[in-house]
Amino acid sequence: MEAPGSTPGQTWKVSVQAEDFDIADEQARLTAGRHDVGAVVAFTGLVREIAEGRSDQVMELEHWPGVTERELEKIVVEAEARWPLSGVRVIHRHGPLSPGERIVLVLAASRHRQAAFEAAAFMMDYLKTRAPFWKKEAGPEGAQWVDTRDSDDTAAARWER
Amino acid sequence: MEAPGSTPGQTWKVSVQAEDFDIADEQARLTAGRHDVGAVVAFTGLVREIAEGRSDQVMELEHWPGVTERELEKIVVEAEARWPLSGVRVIHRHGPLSPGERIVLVLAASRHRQAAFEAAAFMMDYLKTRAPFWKKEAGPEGAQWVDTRDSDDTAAARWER
Amino acid sequence: MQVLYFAWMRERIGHATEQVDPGEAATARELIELLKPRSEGHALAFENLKSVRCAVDQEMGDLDMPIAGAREVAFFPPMTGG
Amino acid sequence: MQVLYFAWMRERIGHATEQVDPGEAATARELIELLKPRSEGHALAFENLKSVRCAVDQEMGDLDMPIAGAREVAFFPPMTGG
Repeated sequence: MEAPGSTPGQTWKVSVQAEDFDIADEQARLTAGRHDVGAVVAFTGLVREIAEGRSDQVMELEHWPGVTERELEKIVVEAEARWPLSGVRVIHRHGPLSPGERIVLVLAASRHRQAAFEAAAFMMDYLKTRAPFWKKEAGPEGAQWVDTRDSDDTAAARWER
Repeated sequence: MEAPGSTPGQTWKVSVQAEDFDIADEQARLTAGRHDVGAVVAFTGLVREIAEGRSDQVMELEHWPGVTERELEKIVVEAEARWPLSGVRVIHRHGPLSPGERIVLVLAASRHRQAAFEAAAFMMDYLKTRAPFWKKEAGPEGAQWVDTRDSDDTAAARWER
Repeated sequence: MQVLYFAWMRERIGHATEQVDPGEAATARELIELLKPRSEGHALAFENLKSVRCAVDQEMGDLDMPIAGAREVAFFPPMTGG
Repeated sequence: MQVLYFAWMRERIGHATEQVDPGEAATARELIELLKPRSEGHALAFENLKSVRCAVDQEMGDLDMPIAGAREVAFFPPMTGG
């Protein structure tokens, strides 16, 4: 199967980057000059500290350069096929991140709110189980790889058809 | 029944204002200094033009001062009772608004994404049918009040229990 | 008793508030029967009760809500915020 | 054939890539049987196959995916992004 996300012109919808992002800027870019967008849903994922007061922990995000972007683009293309979207944006950060920092942004814009809500939830659910990222939490006592949550598989499975 | 939202200290969660808002500022305020928030869902509602190219239309939003705020606070309290939320924010604008302008912001922050997604969708669905706002669209040929959408009642009904 | 109107109900009736003696009216629906004959605008505003919502002392309810002792009853079309 | 490892599989095995002759191995699962005896790290990495995902020529699949003619097979734990 050819990656549908690799269509020229698609790439700007997906970014994998070390830098932080500004949700207001991203949202403004998605709706700029448009008067047919009624709803934008923005999901932001943040690094949580593992236990209370353990903000000395650092999260290290490993990914598979090139493949990660393509998998994210596939998710975007799938969302656009399922819902009438006027705009989509996915940004995922990599590298070391501290508690409270932003990890991921998923934006879905549509005429009506239900499509925007569903598409954003769908992209997050798929991203969790399909985009090649692996989290490692490092603190003073050592580092460990984060386990998958079964609930993530369940969440992704509800979109299967 | 006493309005549960009128608890002192609650009021800052809800604003009804003529001014625009900044989604990044609002989100930053909600998560400032916290390391237990893993997910923030931000819903932004925008004014759509009625028909393509009809951006000369202006939307006028009438509301019931005092009661609107209290109804929005009730919705916030209800959301907080249903989901484990670390923060909630609702801003609804009134007055004249042009196509492309922001009307409403609903923010829900939680440890995990499902609670944030559900709470934000719930608040929007309830707000649509329970907060005393009325939209009037005015263009060169005159003004007319916006009709309710049946789908809004259906959307609100799915949360009844 | 103070009666409030919003949106197109206010426009049809021509004013936002009026002072009304509810007489024997026990519910919002019975109050409407008293209000309708007041003017053509009132009759038009209350033409289709499926499109009329109400609040008694700022508490949302349906048209069969009791109004006994209420200081304020508000009538308005279905809400269209968001 | 190039074999890639990520996250704790890479750490257990001690390197991110290695050159492997797949021999008769027709699927990723059969390839794993060839890889396991290479070192203690390999054996440990492939200890529990429920926790092993794979991609053949950068296409995600399950362990029974055919690897005939593939230039690259990647092994990694379940993803934990987002």
